[in-house]
Amino acid sequence: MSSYDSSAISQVRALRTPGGVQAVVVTLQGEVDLQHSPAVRQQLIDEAGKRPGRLVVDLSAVNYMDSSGVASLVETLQRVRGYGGELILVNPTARVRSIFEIARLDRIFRILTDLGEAMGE
Amino acid sequence: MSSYDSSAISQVRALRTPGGVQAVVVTLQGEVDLQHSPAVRQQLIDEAGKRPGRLVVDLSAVNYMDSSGVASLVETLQRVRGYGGELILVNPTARVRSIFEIARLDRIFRILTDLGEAMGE
Amino acid sequence: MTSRSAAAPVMVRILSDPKYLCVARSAAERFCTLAGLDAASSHAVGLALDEALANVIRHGYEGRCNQPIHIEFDRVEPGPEGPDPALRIRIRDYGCQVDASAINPRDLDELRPGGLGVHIMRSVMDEIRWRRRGLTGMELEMTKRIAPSAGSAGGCGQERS
Amino acid sequence: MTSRSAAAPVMVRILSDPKYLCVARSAAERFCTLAGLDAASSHAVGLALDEALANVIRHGYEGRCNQPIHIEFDRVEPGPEGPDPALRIRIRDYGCQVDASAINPRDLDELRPGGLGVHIMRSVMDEIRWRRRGLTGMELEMTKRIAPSAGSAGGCGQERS
Ligand SMILES: Nc1ncnc2c1ncn2[C@@H]1O[C@H](COP(=O)(O)OP(=O)(O)O)[C@@H](O)[C@H]1O
Ligand SMILES: Nc1ncnc2c1ncn2[C@@H]1O[C@H](COP(=O)(O)OP(=O)(O)O)[C@@H](O)[C@H]1O
Repeated sequence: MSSYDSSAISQVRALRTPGGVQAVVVTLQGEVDLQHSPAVRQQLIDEAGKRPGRLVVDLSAVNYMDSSGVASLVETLQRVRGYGGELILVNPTARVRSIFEIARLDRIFRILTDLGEAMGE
Repeated sequence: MSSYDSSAISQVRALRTPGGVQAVVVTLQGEVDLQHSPAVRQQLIDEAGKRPGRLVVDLSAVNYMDSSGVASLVETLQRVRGYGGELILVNPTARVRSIFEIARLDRIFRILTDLGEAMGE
Repeated sequence: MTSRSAAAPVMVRILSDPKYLCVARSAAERFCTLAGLDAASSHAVGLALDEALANVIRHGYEGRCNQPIHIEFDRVEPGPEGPDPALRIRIRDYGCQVDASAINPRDLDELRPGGLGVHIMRSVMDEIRWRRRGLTGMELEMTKRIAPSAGSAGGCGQERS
Repeated sequence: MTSRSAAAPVMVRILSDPKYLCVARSAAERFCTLAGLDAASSHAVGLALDEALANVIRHGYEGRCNQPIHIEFDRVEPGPEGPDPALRIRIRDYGCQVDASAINPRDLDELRPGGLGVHIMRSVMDEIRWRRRGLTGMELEMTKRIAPSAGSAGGCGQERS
């Protein structure tokens, strides 16, 4: 079997909001499709497992997402809600945002256009 | 047979340089490949037929060119030289420039990075 | 199901591995803009194709990653099938056969991961139909109307001497 | 000429009309980055493919625009064929047959339009070979080395439940 490039897809920073909430910012990048969503899902589930008060997913560098990527975020949302935390999605491109709209998830997820805003309070 | 979109690929402006030379600026755009180069060639040959002192081809909006596009420019160069005029190529992207380098035509063509410069003198 | 004998102008075959989805999407988007769809619609069709292929890989081939999937791209001109030109994609696999009527979008009100693919495909495309093919595998045909103004008459490639 | 029985992971078939060149280039570029080439090299391979296809259309098919051209994309792992991985493209047509030794780049010192395609293909690719196939048509195989660091082990697509 051949080996093919699999672009790195995330970066994680642990921060604290001005209000003292423990926050984790996961920055995704590239194409979150069936090829890459399993790794994205694992990363998000791992971060949610640490139960930060706020889990922020920066989507600004994601140029493509399909339903497998959305499913990873739905699963993460359920876990974060399960322990009383908050999940915030930040700055999806118009194209990525449109898939949330098609799936009618744009009102289920909290989607902000600015990372600063997501770190506020 | 099906019909498919064929993007418009040029715009023409007749100008005069500060030194009084009659100049024509042809702006190409999109992909100058075997599909589009026949129209580009015809346009350039038509403009050269009017024998402007300077024929300027603005390549800044050309995101792709293959050898058929280069051939159109070579043919134009020969015609313009034939009547004692001057052909100037302006601002090719790195990718378009590289094909001139591969074909060792980067020293045959006068290639400037700035339209203002091409209109100088 | 309509069918024509003429070969589709573009066909892409990939093996059923998720890593090749990006290549199929890329060809799809380019074909769509060529056929007269705008950039946003072309991207959406790429997404619908991606969802269809993901279903073939996950359900049709049950995750096996070295099985063939054929994707045909065509532009259908106005005629008995409709007054507008349309983009048509046909996806052929050689995996499990299912009853086409069993492939349905789920209720979106329930919040759960997964189950969104068919809904996305139906949202993006105007028509979408599965059918069994021969003894093995399915064929999915998806079409999307193209605004009639789009796409100019592009004759056969001119010969340059 | 080396050959392997395994199907190439990606195959694109286009009709021999210049309007479809852009779709083939787009798939090629995406396959190249997937296989581990950088963006500039992937673009260059797309150009080499475009030149090869243009030659098939103009010379092999003498400008006829509804004839099939098959393009296979593969990544060849290090082995007897070479110590580095390589990108391999095979182009098969069913047009005129020519003696492979007759296909050569021209002298670049002469300034004339045309005659640059083979030179570009040779500049971009590391190896390039034509051969007659069967009773009709040619096969062109082009390879380009991939820097050994590029491309990580990407296993088969994981199944998601
Ligand atoms: N190509 C296919 N072969 C067999 N079954 C399919 C195929 N595509 C879809 N299905 C069925 O349709 C259902 C809905 O698909 P989809 O909306 O994509 O959600 P998901 O795949 O996440 O369950 C699937 O669960 C599956 O049972
Ligand atoms: N696929 C092909 N079938 C037949 N002849 C070919 C093919 N490709 C190239 N040739 C021959 O090789 C020559 C050089 O090709 P090329 O460098 O692309 O220049 P051009 O096509 O502009 O003449 C062509 O003139 C043609 O005679």
